[in-house]
Amino acid sequence: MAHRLLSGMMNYSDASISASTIAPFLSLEGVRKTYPGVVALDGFSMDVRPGEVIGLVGENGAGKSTLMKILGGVTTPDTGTVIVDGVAHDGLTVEASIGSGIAFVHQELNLFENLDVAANIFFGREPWRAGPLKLVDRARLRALSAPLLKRVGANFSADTPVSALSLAQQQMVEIAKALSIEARLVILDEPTSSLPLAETDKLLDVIRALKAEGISVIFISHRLHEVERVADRVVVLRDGMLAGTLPKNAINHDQMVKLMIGRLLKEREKAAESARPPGTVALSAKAIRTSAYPDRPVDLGVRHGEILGLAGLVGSGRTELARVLFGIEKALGGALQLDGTDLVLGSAADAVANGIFLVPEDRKLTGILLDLSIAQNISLPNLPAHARRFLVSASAEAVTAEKQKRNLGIKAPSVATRTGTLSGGNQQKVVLAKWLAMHPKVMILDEPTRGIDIGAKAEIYGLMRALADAGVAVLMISSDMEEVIGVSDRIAVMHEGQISGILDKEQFSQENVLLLAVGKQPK
Amino acid sequence: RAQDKPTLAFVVNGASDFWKAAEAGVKKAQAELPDYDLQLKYPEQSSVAIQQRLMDDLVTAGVKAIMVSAVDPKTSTDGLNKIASETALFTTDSDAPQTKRVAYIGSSNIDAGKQAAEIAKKAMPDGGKCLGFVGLLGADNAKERIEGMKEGLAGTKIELIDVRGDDIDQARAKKNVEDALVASPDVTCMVGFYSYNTPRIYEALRDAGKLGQITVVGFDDDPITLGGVKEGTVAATVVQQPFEWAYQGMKLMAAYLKGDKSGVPADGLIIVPTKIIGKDDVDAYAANLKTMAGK
Amino acid sequence: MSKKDLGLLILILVVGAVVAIINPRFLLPINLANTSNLIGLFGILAIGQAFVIITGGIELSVGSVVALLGVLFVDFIATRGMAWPVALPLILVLGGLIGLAHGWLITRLKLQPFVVTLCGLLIYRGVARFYTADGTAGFAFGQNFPELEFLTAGRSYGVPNSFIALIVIAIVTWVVLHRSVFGRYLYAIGKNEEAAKYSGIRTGRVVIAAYVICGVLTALSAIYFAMYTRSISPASHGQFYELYAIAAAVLGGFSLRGGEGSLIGVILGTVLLQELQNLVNLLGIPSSLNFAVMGGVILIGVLVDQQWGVFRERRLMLGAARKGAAGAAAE
Amino acid sequence: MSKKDLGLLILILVVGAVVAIINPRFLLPINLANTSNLIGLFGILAIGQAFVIITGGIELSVGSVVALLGVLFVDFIATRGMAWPVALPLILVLGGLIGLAHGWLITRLKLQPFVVTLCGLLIYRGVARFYTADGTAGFAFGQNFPELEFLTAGRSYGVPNSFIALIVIAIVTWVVLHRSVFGRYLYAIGKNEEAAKYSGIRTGRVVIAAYVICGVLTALSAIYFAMYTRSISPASHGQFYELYAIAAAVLGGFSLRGGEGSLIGVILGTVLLQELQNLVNLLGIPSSLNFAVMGGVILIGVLVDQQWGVFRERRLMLGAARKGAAGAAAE
Ligand SMILES: Nc1ncnc2c1ncn2[C@@H]1O[C@H](COP(=O)(O)OP(=O)(O)OP(=O)(O)O)[C@@H](O)[C@H]1O
Ligand SMILES: Nc1ncnc2c1ncn2[C@@H]1O[C@H](COP(=O)(O)OP(=O)(O)OP(=O)(O)O)[C@@H](O)[C@H]1O
Ligand SMILES: [Mg+2]
Ligand SMILES: [Mg+2]
Repeated sequence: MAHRLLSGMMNYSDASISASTIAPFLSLEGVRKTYPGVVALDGFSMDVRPGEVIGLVGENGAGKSTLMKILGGVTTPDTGTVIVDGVAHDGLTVEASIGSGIAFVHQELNLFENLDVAANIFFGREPWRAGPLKLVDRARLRALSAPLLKRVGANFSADTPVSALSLAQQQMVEIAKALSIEARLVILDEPTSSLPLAETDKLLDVIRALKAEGISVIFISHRLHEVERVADRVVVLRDGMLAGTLPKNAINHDQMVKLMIGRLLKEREKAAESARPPGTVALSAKAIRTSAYPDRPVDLGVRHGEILGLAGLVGSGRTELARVLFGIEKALGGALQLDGTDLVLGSAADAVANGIFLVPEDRKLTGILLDLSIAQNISLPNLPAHARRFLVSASAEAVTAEKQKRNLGIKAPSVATRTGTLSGGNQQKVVLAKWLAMHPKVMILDEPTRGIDIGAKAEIYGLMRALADAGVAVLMISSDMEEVIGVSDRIAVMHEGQISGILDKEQFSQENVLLLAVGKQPK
Repeated sequence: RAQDKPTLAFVVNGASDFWKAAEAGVKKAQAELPDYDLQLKYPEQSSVAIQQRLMDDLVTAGVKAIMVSAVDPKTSTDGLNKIASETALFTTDSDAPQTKRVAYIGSSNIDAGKQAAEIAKKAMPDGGKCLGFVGLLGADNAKERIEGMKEGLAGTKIELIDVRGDDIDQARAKKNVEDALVASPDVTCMVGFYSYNTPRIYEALRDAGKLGQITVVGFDDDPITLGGVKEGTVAATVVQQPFEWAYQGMKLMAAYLKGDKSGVPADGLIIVPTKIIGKDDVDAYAANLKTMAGK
Repeated sequence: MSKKDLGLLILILVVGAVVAIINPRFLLPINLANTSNLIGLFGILAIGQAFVIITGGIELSVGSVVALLGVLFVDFIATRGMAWPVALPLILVLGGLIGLAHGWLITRLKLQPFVVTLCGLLIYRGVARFYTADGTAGFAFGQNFPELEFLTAGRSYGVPNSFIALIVIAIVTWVVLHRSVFGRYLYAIGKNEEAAKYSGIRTGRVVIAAYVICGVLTALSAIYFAMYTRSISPASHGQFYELYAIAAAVLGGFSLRGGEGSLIGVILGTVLLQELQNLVNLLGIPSSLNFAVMGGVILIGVLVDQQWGVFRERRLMLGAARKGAAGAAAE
Repeated sequence: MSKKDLGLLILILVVGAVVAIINPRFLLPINLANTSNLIGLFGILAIGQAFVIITGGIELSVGSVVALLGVLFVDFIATRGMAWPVALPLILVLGGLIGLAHGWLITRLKLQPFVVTLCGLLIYRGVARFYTADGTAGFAFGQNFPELEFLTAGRSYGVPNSFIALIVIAIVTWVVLHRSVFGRYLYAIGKNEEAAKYSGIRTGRVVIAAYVICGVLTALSAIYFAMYTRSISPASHGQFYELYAIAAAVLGGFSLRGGEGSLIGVILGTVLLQELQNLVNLLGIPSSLNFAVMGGVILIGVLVDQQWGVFRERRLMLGAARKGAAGAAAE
């Protein structure tokens, strides 16, 4: 427990001293981690100094999450050392990591649906009353949770069951949890991937506040502008190796991209302009009511050949609408029409049969089957087409999958690789690939670039545009303002379960989207 | 309803065809005892706890007298005494002499085992090796029958070399016979100690084409067993008379409740002897069974 | 008390009222005492099972453990002359060790709970039968243990002491499950073991502790059962008791996926099951239908609970919709 | 054949060799035929169970269904004089309907498979016992059905026809499980039902189909069992057969979490279990140890398999690390 002693002696309150002169809180030396067929990290080294905000960027599968998992004690490196407060470890355990003051928001959420928010925030560190049974001090638990929730800008109370929260709200709970630890280093692995603008701003403020308290932060994001705004130093990973470090004054978008992918992107992550005038309405919702907002009917139509962006604040009901349009959930009322004819969806299978596809927001749970191979995931929705007389043809599956792997640039040893071993971004590409291999009429994408790197984002935007140009109606739900404005042909904005307005191209502005999102009229 | 007539219950030790004859006996007694409500109760499992509970509930429901075939009479003394203190308790099938039961009516399993030995001795004057099959090796009736048979065979050239249990799983009962034919080719006689064991022996032998080559000694009166006896492929079977237990038992209880204790002998034992049914008696026995069942 | 538990309680009372009307002897103190005695015995089993089910596990060996430990207990005090104040804790420790072994196999060697405890079901019964050579373990005539018998099969003010034991155990375990840090970990592990591990919880230890608690409670109830029947034929004693315990937990709102259920629920589930058995006997329903009645009621209970949940959700939504519509009209 | 299946096969052969050395009569054609007959009966049950387990479900009512349908079949043809070519398909349809009911309750009313089939276990046995008023259903002496008996209990060239039926069923179901679209859906649902639904699979129908298949196969094996024992006491017939079926599947590498397991595995699992039962009899081991032997072998089998998996994974990882290091050095 030597590092415990050292940490007691360290005085890291004077963050004013130039960062480079302070001994690092933590450093990694020559860390290497391999998985069968993959080298995730290849002799990587870096330091983290007290009170420093490090932006960690890199393409999907570059090894960012692996690196953080090593710091969190969830995995151990094959070789290399982790040095905390001058004490070298071959690998940390979860307990050692938490004991050293490392707080970790995992890329994939880790909450307990059957407990309430407060219990989740202090899970594993419950305040308890003295006694043999260690009874939880519930009053104190609630009292301690409330300010944390306020700090992350949550609009729900500490005794809400987590099962009632949307994905974004759950992410806020995760962040509050990290803040609750008397942490010296907070690791945020893509905390903003499903957070809309206002909440993202709050988070960036929180990061700045942490820094002011002398707490270090490692911030992983594929939204480079966020990194630009908050990082003191940017570390770029490429193929498990250090591609470069950018000091505060050298942090800019193009530099980061160049280090990440080895070249400059010609066009920034933006879709090309529409090549054709929008066609007739493909899928339309008439007075559809969903269980999230049973009293709020939604009217919306997506046209052939357009990308309709759907913006809104957390919990505005977009995901719920998408689930109804895809037949997963029954509408409480209203009607759907596809190309002018009435459409009744009893299940997702009906939607798929009608050419309506959904890329869901929670890929781990609903997007893909982690235990199946890439090829099996891609063929799953269209299996009869890959079969002869009821018997699945593995070669037909491989052909389809190879084609998609090439087109989307899925990074994997082969199409027979288990999707569970892919990085988050590559998993997302597999979800897309399975629908692209079929012929969509309407493509609904719920946060399609959640956790996707900048290069792949550009590719996905290109794909969406190509789909639209081929006459597909694309409905893109997104909480990323730049994306919504950069990609859409029209933007519909949801506010508390209703469409508060639809913007045409000439009305596009961040301000207008935000005004509609809070229920006001645009300028 | 049930309350206006005193109820007498006959509680068996588990669901088995064996008790169908007792049901007929209860029925016949009921016809002669219109002032009583007679019931025959099966516990849903052959276990002490469940039978005990069944009797507790019967007492609660106001039953005036119970005749029970206790699952495990030797060690259930206290439980049976508790019932005996609340109602008139009789035992049947296997006795619990240490309890405060009024009387026992039934046969002696030891004697039944000895009769089985008689059958074997008669069928195999030159001696031989016997293998037994039974449902529950640990049950009292099984142990007593085996013991009786061993006693009866003592000093002869016939030997009961092993008894295989099957936990009342009929598929296993049959497989045990099949396996025995393989494992012990020198066996010349097989004994089915429970009512279903003899038919399983019969069928396994038939499938193996060994009917008639191996002496079969049976217990009870399963139709297949009786058929085998008639055919000559089963040497003979030892039958108990549950019909009589139930019929006589019910009448005894009714009389006892009226205050007439003359039917209870001093030692409290009313033995209805077991009988050997051989080829010559089988037709008459089967006919009698039929009339008893009222078919 | 949750809505779910309340529903179950109402069901129990309604069934009781109907039975009492048909046969008023149902309410005789002696009948209530007999039934609550069995509620005590099965309730202790069911609470043990609940601890395991909460973690998403299952303990199928309960019935066989009741047989094995019952045989050992009776053998120790009746045949080997061990003093019962020695034998009793010894049996509890043995129960704990069985739980420890199961928990160890499940958490350290990563075997599935169903598999481990299924093997336990087979092995312990086999060992029990072998131990007595398929005979019966029981007390000799006149062998008495007054204090032990008072504690296990006796009554205080007409209430069976086994039932009192259940109440005490239920209160303690309620606090543990619903108010303590350990209980919270159990629920969390049941829902998402991976996440609990990431939070630095030694999930292995917590799960092992759950199996040990189950083992100890099962051992305790094995002693109660042994003193109730006073005779144990290891081939059949305790058979299917795991199903009773699981059924009680499920009726009480536990999910076999883990992370759900309340202690009050499991007790009420036990009460309902015993009430049903009592009813079959009291109303003169053929005992062959006993199982069918039990199965039917569990199914209906679970179904009603499930459909009631759906119905309430829908009504809530409709209510909201109407309110919303009214609000909109007023604007 | 997977590594797992191969390991099981080797285990079967080794146990067989040891038994044959101790008692050479083990290899007598008649013994092999007797044992393969039971392998046939239990194998059909286990395959049915496998279909359900693949989806992450479980079917606990198997034993009771074997009793109920067996009673009905014997009653139909022996007592009611129904022609067996009518009764046989009727029973299969009844089995299918039971499966349909279970599947419907599970998928449409969202009840847990464990709960639904546990209730089935209780209800069907109760109904069977009630149907015969706790008596035995059996054939009268000399009642014969030559064709039916040939098909169910007869032999062709010394091989029991039940075993041949198993082989045919195994081949068909192997293709269905491992090569067909339906089979892929089953695995996908077992791995992640939600994601399968989001891929446009009608998961409800697929799961129902799995339960129906299980029901029909169980019905078929109920007929085989009825013709084997020729007499059915509904209180005990088929008791615990669900455990045999589940144990066979688990031994054969099925995970009760769903989505894992191969058909060859479940057949080998059945073979091993029957070999063990045969061994107990042939080696003269006390019958009371039958269960204990079975439990012990399953536990050891699963343990070895598990530890072997861990070992192989570790070796693979080390291999990868070493290769990686060598590659790095070469650069
Ligand atoms: N458990 C595992 N088994 C096998 N391979 C793995 C495993 N976890 C990660 N990998 C591989 O290691 C590499 C690095 O993955 P990692 O998750 O660290 O990427 P990342 O930089 O976080 O990407 P993203 O931005 O997409 O989240 C990837 O190629 C991935 O496929
Ligand atoms: N399973 C659920 N149970 C209860 N409430 C839910 C559930 N899922 C969503 N909600 C609630 O429904 C509302 C709409 O959620 P939805 O996920 O559709 O919003 P969204 O606009 O997609 O927001 P997000 O950006 O969070 O995905 C939210 O208030 C959310 O809390
Ligand atoms: Mg990542
Ligand atoms: Mg959403």
